Amino acid sequence: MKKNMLFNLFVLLVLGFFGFIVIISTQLSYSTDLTSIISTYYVENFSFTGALNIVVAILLDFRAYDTLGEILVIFVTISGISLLIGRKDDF
Amino acid sequence: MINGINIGIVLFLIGLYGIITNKNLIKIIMSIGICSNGIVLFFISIGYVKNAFSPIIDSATTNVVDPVPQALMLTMIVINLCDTAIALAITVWIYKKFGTINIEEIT
Amino acid sequence: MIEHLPVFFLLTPLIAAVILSITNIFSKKEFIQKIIAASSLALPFYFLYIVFQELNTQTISYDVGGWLKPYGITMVIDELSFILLLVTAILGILTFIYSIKYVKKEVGKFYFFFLLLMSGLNGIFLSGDIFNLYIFFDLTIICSFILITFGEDRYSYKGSIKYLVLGTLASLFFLLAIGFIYAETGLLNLEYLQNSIPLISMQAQIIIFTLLLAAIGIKSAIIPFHTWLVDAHSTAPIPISALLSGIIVKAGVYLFLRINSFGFDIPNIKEVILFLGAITAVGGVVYALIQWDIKKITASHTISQIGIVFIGIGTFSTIGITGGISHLVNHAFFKALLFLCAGAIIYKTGNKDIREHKIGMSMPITLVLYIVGILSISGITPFNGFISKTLIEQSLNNYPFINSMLIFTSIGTVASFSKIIYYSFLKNREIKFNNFKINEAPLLFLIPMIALAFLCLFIGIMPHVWLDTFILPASYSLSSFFSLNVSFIQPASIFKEWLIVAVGILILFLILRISSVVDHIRDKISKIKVNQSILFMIITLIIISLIFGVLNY
Amino acid sequence: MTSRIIKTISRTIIPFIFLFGAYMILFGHISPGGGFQGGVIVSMGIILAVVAYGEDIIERYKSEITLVEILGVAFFIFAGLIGIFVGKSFFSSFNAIWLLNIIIGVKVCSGIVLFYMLFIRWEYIDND
Repeated sequence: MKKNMLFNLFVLLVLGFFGFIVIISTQLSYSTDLTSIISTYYVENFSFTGALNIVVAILLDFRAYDTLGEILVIFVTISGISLLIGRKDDF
Repeated sequence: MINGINIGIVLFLIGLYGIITNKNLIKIIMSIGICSNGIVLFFISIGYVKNAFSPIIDSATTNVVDPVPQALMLTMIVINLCDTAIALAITVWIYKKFGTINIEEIT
Repeated sequence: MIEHLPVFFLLTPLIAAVILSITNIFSKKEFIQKIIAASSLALPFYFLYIVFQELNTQTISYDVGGWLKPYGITMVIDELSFILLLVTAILGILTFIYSIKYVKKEVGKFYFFFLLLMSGLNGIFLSGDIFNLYIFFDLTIICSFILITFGEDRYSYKGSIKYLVLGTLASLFFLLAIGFIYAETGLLNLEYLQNSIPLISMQAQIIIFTLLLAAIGIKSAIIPFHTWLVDAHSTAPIPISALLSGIIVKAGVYLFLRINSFGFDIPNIKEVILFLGAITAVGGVVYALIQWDIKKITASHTISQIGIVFIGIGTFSTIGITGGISHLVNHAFFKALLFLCAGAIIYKTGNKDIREHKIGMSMPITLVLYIVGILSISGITPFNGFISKTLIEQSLNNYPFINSMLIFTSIGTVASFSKIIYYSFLKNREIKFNNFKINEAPLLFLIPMIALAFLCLFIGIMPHVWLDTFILPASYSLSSFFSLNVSFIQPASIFKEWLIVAVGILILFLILRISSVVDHIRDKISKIKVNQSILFMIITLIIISLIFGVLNY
Repeated sequence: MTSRIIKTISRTIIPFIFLFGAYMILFGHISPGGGFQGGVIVSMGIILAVVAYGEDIIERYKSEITLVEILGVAFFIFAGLIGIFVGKSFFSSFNAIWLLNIIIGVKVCSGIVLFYMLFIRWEYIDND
């Protein structure tokens, strides 16, 4: 039990140091205006897609190829689970 | 210093702590879920713009938060759901085959 | 229609998979499913032929949805993607032919996941957008999780769940890196990132590179991140083992080559990559030397060969990158050959332990093909492994330590494969030499094996044809142009190779003498758990970022 | 598992859940929402019905739901190919985000219902 506690404490220290390095060296904070090139373009040109919700416009028009991949992932997962559940226990 | 971005990173590390210290497979899968929630918070905070509106435009305003991370995260949430589902399905088989879900006793 | 070619690379296996899943509901005729799958795997060769003619003039780039380059998602086929697409197509059709005879149960479902795996791999190599890469990586690994569970025994579930935990973690690290990249540059397009990554601050570059290294390390099994590989690759069904070792591990290296061309301007980056590569090369061999399971030995060598690839790429010189890419391709061929031969042996003997095989001379064709694979992986002169090893050794002129590590890796490779040859084929007391019966593997197993052995020999005999058409354009697209004049066949190097073989066989006898120590080491190594390895990974990441000097600015 | 309270409440609440989900799918392009969110909400309604009334009410439609799920993928690929047929590029914009939203909504809804059905059937088999 004692050894386990020491291990957990060590893990905590290591992860804390890792987080410290990541946070200290990037120092991101909330932006005050839209700086990204691509999102500025999307905000200016979303009306070509016929949608008012820009997130949906990005999902289904500007980056619809990503959505295709996502749908494939759902497709694979459902087939995989139905395979795993229907599988006979034969070995 | 305390903003959504850093809280997201910390949440990711808390999930990582859970993955390392837990031995139960279900708990490890839950910790992966915590990790992914941390990343969602991280991404959404990256796109946050102070004093801006949600990216649904019905008037002439262009003062909106960054919509790209939100769209990416909608995709990522579904993918992570699928990962979790596969993990649970395989865990059931692990339990059937080995009689345990303790990751140290699976030999 | 020609300008839409990149889309059809993705869609051909995909549409076949959708048709397969519909036919799975209505009928169970395996014949139709095999024809659909085979035709969709053969069609990409035609597309590759057209792409090859187009690539002479320009890089093919396709804007999905008609949105221009930094805004929409771009599909890109340059020389590097082309070579990996070619390897994917070749290995896909060959392992498919093998799996016709091999896979007995749940055939329709197996082909369904196989085709979606091919589609995901094509998606990775086509993608020109970093978030899109994440999605197709995830599609690929989810297909592999399921395909691994088609394996022979219950340990395939164990391998699958290990791969699942670590692979998901790799995806999450990759996402974190994407988040930092987006926060710093506001871009997702790979080509535009090349110009804007060097502009951001040094500390952020180091953090991004370290997080990406974690993702790449897990995906391509660099040593502190490797713990999933042996379990997953050795318990999968044989065609999937060949694909996993041949291509899916290479997807991580592909990602490394892509982010390498971003031009990270980090001090000590070359030394860190070279050191990781050397550790990986030696560690994989040590791991292989203590095993008795034929698939585990073959899978451990994937780790060591990936280390050699990283040594080649880590020199960041044209000759090294050429050697790395060419070793990537050669490794895909000979490792697939070795796995398929191991599959034929297991199919005939029904056992994975090399001490129980007792084949003798009853499988002569398999023996010859296996020896071709072993000579290729050891880098003996007329086979393909020596081409890339020669290139990598020449790029290491300034690093004698890494070079000696490479020689040690070669010795260990020879030793561990001589062990397989000695135990499975030669050491055979029960059957007398003159009354053996020929009991060869089925023809559908032999066709892909012969094709792969032919490829190994062809690349080895005519290296300049292969290098000039496929490999060199790929490496020129990654680094500055630099003429390559290497004479491959030298008497001194041939002598060195055979010396290595002799030393390797000597070392093998030494190891067999101290087999109790070896058993002890194997017990120690098998006690390492997934969670401890993840902790070790994080410590490695911290050390790497400190070596890069993350706190110095 | 099924009790009278759950049955009564779910009978009242399920139509509203369906309505809300359908609103999210159909008006996703001009208001908060979208195909994924709406699909998940509709599937929650179906899962609530399964919880309240037992899985027999949905079990016999399993192959139909699987077919709907596969056809969702096929239609989405086809929607991408329309761009090629009309001479533009793959997934090129044709001002019909509502159509894609409906496809994705149906697909995600059937997918999540299938997740739930498959897992609950597993438990059912084990208990025998």
